[in-house]
Amino acid sequence: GGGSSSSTSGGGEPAKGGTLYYLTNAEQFDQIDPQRIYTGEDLAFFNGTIYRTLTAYKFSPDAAEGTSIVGDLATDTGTATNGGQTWEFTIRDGATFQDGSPVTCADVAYGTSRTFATDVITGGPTYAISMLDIPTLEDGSSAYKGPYTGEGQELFDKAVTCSADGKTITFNLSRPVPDFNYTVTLTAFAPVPKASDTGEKYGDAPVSSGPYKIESNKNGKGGKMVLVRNDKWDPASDDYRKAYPDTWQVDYGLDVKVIDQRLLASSGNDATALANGVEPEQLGVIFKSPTEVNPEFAGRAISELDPYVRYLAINVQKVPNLKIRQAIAVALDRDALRKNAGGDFAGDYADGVIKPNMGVDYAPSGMWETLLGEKVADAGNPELAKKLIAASGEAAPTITFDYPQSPTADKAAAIVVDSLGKAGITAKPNPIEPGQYYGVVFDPEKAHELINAGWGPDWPNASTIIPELFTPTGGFNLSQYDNADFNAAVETAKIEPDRAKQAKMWQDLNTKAMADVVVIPTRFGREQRLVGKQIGPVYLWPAYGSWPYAEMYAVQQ
Amino acid sequence: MAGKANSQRAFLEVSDLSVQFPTEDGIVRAVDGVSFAIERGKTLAIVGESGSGKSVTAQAVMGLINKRNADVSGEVFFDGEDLVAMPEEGLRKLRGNKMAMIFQDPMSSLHPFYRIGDQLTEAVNAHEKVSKASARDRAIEMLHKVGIPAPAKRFDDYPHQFSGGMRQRVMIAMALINSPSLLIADEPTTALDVTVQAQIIELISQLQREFDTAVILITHDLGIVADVADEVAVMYGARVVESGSVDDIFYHPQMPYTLGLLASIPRLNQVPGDRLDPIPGNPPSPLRLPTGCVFNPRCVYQDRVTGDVCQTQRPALEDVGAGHQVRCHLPATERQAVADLTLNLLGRPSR
Amino acid sequence: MSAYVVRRVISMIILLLLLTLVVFILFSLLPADPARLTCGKGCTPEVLEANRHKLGFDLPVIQQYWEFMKGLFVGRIYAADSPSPVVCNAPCLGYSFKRGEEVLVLIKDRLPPTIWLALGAFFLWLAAGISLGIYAALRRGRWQDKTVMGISLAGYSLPSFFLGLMAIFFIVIRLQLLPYPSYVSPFENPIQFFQTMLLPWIVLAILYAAFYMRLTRNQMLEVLGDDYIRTARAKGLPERVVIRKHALRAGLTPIVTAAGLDLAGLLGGAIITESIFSLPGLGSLAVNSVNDADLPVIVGITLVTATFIIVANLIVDLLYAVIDPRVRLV
Amino acid sequence: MVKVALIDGPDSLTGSEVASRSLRKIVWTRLRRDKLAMVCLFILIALYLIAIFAPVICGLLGVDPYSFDKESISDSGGGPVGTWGGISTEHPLGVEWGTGRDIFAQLLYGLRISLLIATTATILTVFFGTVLGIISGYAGGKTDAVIGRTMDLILAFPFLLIILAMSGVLTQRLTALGVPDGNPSRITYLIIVLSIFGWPYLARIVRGQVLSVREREFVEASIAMGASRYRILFKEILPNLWAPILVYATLTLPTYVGTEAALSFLGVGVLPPDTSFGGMLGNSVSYFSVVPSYLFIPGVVLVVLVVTFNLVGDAVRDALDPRAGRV
Amino acid sequence: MNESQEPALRVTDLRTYFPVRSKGLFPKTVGQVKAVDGVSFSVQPGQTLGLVGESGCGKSTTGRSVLRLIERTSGRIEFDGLDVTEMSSREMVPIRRKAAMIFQDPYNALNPRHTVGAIIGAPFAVQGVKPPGGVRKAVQELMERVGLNPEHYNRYPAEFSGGQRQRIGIARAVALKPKFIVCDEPVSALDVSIQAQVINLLRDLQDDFGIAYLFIAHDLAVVRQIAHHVAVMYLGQVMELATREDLYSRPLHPYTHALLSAIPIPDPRAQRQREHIMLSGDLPSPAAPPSGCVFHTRCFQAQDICAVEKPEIIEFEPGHKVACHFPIVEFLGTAPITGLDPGLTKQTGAAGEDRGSNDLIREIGTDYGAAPNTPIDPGPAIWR
Ligand SMILES: Nc1ncnc2c1ncn2[C@@H]1O[C@H](COP(=O)(O)OP(=O)(O)OP(=O)(O)O)[C@@H](O)[C@H]1O
Ligand SMILES: Nc1ncnc2c1ncn2[C@@H]1O[C@H](COP(=O)(O)OP(=O)(O)OP(=O)(O)O)[C@@H](O)[C@H]1O
Ligand SMILES: [Mg+2]
Ligand SMILES: [Mg+2]
Repeated sequence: GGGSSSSTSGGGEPAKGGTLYYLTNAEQFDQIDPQRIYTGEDLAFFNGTIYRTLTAYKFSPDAAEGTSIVGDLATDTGTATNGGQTWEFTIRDGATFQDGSPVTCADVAYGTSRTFATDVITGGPTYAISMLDIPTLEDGSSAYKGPYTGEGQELFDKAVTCSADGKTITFNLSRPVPDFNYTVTLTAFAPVPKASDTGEKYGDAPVSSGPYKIESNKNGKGGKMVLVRNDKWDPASDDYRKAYPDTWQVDYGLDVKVIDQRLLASSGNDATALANGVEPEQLGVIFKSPTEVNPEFAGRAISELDPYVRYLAINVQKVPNLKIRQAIAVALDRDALRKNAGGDFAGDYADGVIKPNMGVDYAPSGMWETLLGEKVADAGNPELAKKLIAASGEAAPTITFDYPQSPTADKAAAIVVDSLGKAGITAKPNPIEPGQYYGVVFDPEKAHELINAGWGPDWPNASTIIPELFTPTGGFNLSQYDNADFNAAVETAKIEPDRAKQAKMWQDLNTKAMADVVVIPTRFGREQRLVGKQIGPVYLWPAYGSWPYAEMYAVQQ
Repeated sequence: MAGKANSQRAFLEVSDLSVQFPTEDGIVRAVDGVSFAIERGKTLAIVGESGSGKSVTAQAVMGLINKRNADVSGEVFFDGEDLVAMPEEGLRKLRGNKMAMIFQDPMSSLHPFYRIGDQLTEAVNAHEKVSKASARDRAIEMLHKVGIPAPAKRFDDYPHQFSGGMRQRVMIAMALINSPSLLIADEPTTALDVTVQAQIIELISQLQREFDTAVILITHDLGIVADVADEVAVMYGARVVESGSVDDIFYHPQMPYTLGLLASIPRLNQVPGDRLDPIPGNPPSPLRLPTGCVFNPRCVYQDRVTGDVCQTQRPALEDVGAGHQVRCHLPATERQAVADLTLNLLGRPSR
Repeated sequence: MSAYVVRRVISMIILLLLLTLVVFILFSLLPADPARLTCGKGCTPEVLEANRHKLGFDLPVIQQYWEFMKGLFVGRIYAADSPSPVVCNAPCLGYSFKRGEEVLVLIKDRLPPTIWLALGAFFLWLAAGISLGIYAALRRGRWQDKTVMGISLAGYSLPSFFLGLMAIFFIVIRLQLLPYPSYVSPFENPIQFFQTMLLPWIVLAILYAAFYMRLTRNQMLEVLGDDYIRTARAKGLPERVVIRKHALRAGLTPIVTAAGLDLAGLLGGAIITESIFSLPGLGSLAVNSVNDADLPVIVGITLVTATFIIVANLIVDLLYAVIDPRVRLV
Repeated sequence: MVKVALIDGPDSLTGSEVASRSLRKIVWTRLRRDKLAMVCLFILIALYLIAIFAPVICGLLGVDPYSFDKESISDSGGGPVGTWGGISTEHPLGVEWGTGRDIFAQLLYGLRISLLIATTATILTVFFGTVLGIISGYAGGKTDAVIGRTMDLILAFPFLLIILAMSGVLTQRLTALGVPDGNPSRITYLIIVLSIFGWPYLARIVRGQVLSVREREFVEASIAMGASRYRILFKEILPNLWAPILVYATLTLPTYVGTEAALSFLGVGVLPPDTSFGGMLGNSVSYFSVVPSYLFIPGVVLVVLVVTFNLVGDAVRDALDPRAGRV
Repeated sequence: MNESQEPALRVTDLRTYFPVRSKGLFPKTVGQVKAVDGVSFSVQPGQTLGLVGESGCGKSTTGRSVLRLIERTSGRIEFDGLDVTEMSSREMVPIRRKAAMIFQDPYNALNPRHTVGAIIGAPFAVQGVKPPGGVRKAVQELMERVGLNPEHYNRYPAEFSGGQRQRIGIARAVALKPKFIVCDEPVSALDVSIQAQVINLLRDLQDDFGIAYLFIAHDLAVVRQIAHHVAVMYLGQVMELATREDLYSRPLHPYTHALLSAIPIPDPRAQRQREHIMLSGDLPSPAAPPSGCVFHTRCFQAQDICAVEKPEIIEFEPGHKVACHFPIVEFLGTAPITGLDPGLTKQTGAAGEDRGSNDLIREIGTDYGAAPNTPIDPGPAIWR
């Protein structure tokens, strides 16, 4: 993968004890309910602290190792039978909830079943629904309606079964899913004790199975979440988590500038504070170059490729003409966009939606070399775009660019407008309040031709990218792309048990989508982070593009 | 009287008082060399048209002209002390104590937010350390004196609960509460009805007798002057143009302006329905007082003066009899003739 | 008097009802689908529909309004027909699914910083504004007057965000006199509280004091020309008493009006100041909710703020009667 | 002396040297005496001219606010190359972080937009405030009550919040109504909301004035002549309201410049690639500890604009103050 | 006076009440101010009716109601025999050519934002009248007529003195040669020296154009110089209505007596010797007028019945109406109220002799020439 680590560990030896501070601009976690968590950093944080999952990613800065899995709640990474259509996991001895009761197969099954209550448990990944062998109704929804109504419970109980001793859980899938053991790294498959389930409000007082438990949580600016040790957690049952600090404290709603200032100063408690981002104006202070940290911040800062690909989705329903889509892609000044985002610091030019740090699934798509007829410069080629428009048989289009409003995004929009304008394409910027953004662009009636977006895989398999982005059943198909051949190829790839073959298939599909200019990839994102002086290890965990929370410690004084 | 340097000073003696206001449009000469004098127990009336400087004169005497935005010069001897030269603190001690003032508009002269009683006792406390109770007693007694029925009850009322006449009585009570020896009443009845006016004028005279106060009564109503004044000063264009005893002014006026004034007032003892005899023209602006005699643009007698002295020379205040002074260029004989003519017209005996 | 208050309260309530209705209609126009926002990455139409139903957004606006009003008095249960209904107790200002919290609770949480900010600034600006205003009036036309008016001019010419950013740049970043502002409760750490509130207080106070200086000065000039002031001087009162007791009290009414309404407005959150100094008050809650299209919160804040203003109006009117005995509340 | 009684002819005028008292002349003569105001007026006119001719000026200087100068910004981080935000002969006030667009040109174009919005919104505010204020004050009764309650309602709204919240949808509605998409509808939106939330203040003032003016006897005189309501409202009363209206307008304009800047700062400004002062200041937030000129340049221009407007407004107010000069 | 002629104005039993409203969202009428309460009078063409009374007694309200500037509560108003009471404001427009108004405050009555030319020309514009030679010429002629310099056509009211402004108002009022003008205290705000100029002007205009005036004033001395008939008002009601001669020489109503005696005469000797009737107290509020005779609370003649029964206005003698239970008849032919300059009194002839002669001295005597010491029934009033 791209981001060779500029610094891998902080200075000093790990020590037990102390408090680690997590400073964030957010006023709350999106979700705390395990079945509803769906963002990388949150998955990493809660998986590292309170929710154990059947399997989990290894801790390593290395792209390959850091995206490989080990058993966590399960004794190993599971056993597939039936061509990958049936998966079996054995639950470890000694794993308990914070009340001391043992974690059983039933708890995992119950947790999984909650995903089906789509009217209560919203927002989380829906892999359980799409993969488990439960029939769908005519309207496309599952015949099982979750544990609250109990409708279709027998169907679920058939799909997910427990052994008599409660130690072994079996998932019966509707199709082969060769990497289902990766799927269960998601906390959506984490155990929930049925007795403690409060439905919608479970996130307010979730039951921990990890080394920490929530002592208090107060959302909003000035609010904080405090995690203290879960004394019922048995280290012997968990060789995955190190659980060094005594306490974790999340400080919500801090101004990004404040976070930077505090981390730069790193005084007092801030010495053991971390955050996940640095404002552009501080980059020059912390880094010599995108790959080199200034000496005074050595061991405290990282600049790594993150898991995300930034792209502009083209709504193919609104721009059906391929030549026009090509023209848009060709005209776009990706160089200016990248500069605006921070140049080298912002990442590398992207040629598809699969990123090099995905490992086997990545291969250059050749998008900017050959796919568009000729090599396209990073700064765009308005002349070629004009030619493409001429060849399209249509007039130069007028398109609208949807993006979540922010000062930087405004400038990016200006670049889009300007560079497309040079090719005769009229682009109109349409800034949308960030919080409302996806609400708008997912509505086919409200979304426009060009949509700003970014995507990271749920686990290191392009099965969490290509189908999501480019098929009608995908959850993130902003392009409204619906190509029968493509869909069929995706289905085949999904169930291909041979990982190498599957990778090749994903690579081809990636290239195909680029050739069809369904999206214009602009950047393989890179991100910079800074921590306090006495915290380690400092590396970006490739699994989620996050801190390796379960390994982190306060340096011994 | 005024101007006689070595004579005994009167109780209040104003000499050569001038007040100028620098304004955006130029310097306003509101009062220009005014002199007069008054003894205790006597009433001096100052009459004149609107804007002739009556109020400013009174305020200058009281030291109420803000010296920051006005030039005050001349002398005001009050009981032997020069008020013009006196520092503000000294003046403050005199104001409301040895000298008091009541104003034209009783509606707005009382503070609308404070109780009548508090406003009265405040006047007491400003000059004397007395207990609350005795200040209150004095205030109630004073209210009683000015004819407020049930004063103890009205003590706690607010000004808006009083009628205009009542408020003016309160003002008088407030002015007299520290038994001043000088009371300046600036058009105290202009805003009131005739029937109430009569009551107020009567009240002032009555109290004047009781306290042996010197009263300066400012008015433009010659009827009131005739009613109560001992001495009269006629002001026109920021100057005193004629002064003397009330009989001098009414029966032996010497200045054409005084004559014109007397002739132009409709009187109840005049032929009904007859034409009136107005003074032609309009009063001068204090911004641009005419050169020479301030009255010359309106004076119909100036052709009786030889030369253009009326237009060029400011006439001096001239003694024409015991305490009777006139500011006019007309030769003495002409003045007398003119006065006789007018008085005949008015049906009054000439001298 | 009490009849007056009752009548005023009734008309207040009517005004608030109207206001809520307008707010509902206005916000029903918003493009973002609130249901979509609570439905994460893998959202399906049926989930969307279910969410919409749960949140009550499938109802016609007027009915949503009705539900809302009912909730205020008897509380409200969202998704009553679902297995996990969300109960919002009376008075229910709504429930933010985005934040998983009752709007009332959210607002209550955010109120303290806003109140501290508003009160601190309020006292500062009143003290500075009124005293400087009087000072300028008494020295009308002279250099002191011109200086004060110059300051005032600068005060109301400077946009608050510019002033705030300048303050941060010079005082925090360059001179490092104060830490980078981040709110702590005064009960937790009074010193840090003052350190962080100082700049926002001053910035807000400068903005408002500018206006109060002018207002006070103009009022004083007006009142000082009034007849009863002349009366007070003629009584021989010391100038200090004339100014403080007679002139100031008489000129107070517009100042009280302005102060009451301004304070009420601020209690609704100082959006810009709060966001510049990252204070966790109502204003920043408002902005965040707008960004998140968190409708119930926006509606709640709008109502709370409007209530502050309307109540302040009433209080100001009642204060009039205290200040000015001529005012009869009928 | 019979002559006394007969003289009754034309009077000599007093104070005839006082300049003719038309409103315009009063204001103008008094303003001319105020040196500071004249300087400010001059600056203002200059600013308007600069705004109107911004493209020409930028053309002459060879800068424009839209073109990206990638050479002028660093490849790492996107910051401007050189000190003080990249001030150079090419870019007199430096370049924008991340794009290399010229700050000077942005400033001129921002001025254009600010002045356009503030001026138009002021005109609308004054129009609605005046008309509704006059109607409310003169008609009284139910009309007055309806307008009055509407004003109460509007004044009770946390308007910044509403403007923020409604910007997207209302801009779309405007587009649907035929206002051209993009900046025209955004600018229209700003103008409309500023006017909607602005008119009640003026209407209150006007109403109060009407209440007092209509009690003046010349109105009654006009009725006694048989004048129509139109004549009374617009020929008799309105001319007496110009003073407060003018004062309000001159003081509202700078407020709107500031408000528009604040709204842009909060993200409800004009669309990229255009920008206004507020937008520039908003952008500066991320960088100003490194490049303070991003904060100072638009900030200072904004302050100069607002201060000069306010000074002129003050001077107009003083010039129209009936008590002025009465010390 | 030609009684058979249709009066220029006839007012019958005019009442104008102002509702007293509470403030707030739902205002209620909580009372009434009976500003004018049953007033009747008429004015003959070319004649002047003086209307006097204290402040707030309803003079202006009467004047305004007559011109239909405020809505009356009841009563009948006729111009030139034409009943205008029920006319709509549109129907009133042509009528307004015949009736004009002059106001008290010479500044307020002129729009400060209009030039003199525009102000005086307004009646032409409003009524759509095109005078021969154009409006400007007509206006300048009017200006000349009222004694203004026609060159000042383009000046603003503020550039004129009070007297001149009043002339502007007069010029405006007479512009369309009305038959009838309501003059609401046209000289009260003027300095004495100017007051006389304006009164003379009004009289000259009356002589020239034959205009009838309703002349409102609070100063009985002024009214005496201009009015042919005088009505005395108190609390919205006419107390006494008579010819000038009758009213000043033989006042019947105690209130008229009090008013006359309260006016100080600018003649020190006469003034010193006058008897003064001092009314106690102030004018009661018209919102809560006293029962019975509204004057009884201040009347020195009052007896029990006065508090109970309201005296109707009756024609006590031909052309002399009074509303009083106890009119002061015994003073007829004497001058109980005013003392006169002793010097003058000596020359006075018998009462009533030679009235109308132009002999100034005798004329004065006719009014007040009697022994100053005639006893007066002592009432509750203060006597001097
Ligand atoms: N503070 C001031 N500044 C400027 N001019 C002033 C001031 N006070 C009074 N004047 C002017 O001085 C002149 C005299 O005013 P003053 O009040 O003494 O007149 P007055 O004789 O009392 O008139 P009135 O009968 O109307 O009360 C007037 O023209 C007035 O405008
Ligand atoms: N529009 C109105 N609403 C309510 N009351 C009114 C109104 N106009 C006049 N009044 C009341 O009616 C009574 C008579 O008023 P009016 O103005 O006719 O008196 P006036 O005799 O003209 O007095 P002045 O001499 O003061 O002009 C007064 O008590 C007054 O307060
Ligand atoms: Mg005066
Ligand atoms: Mg009147």
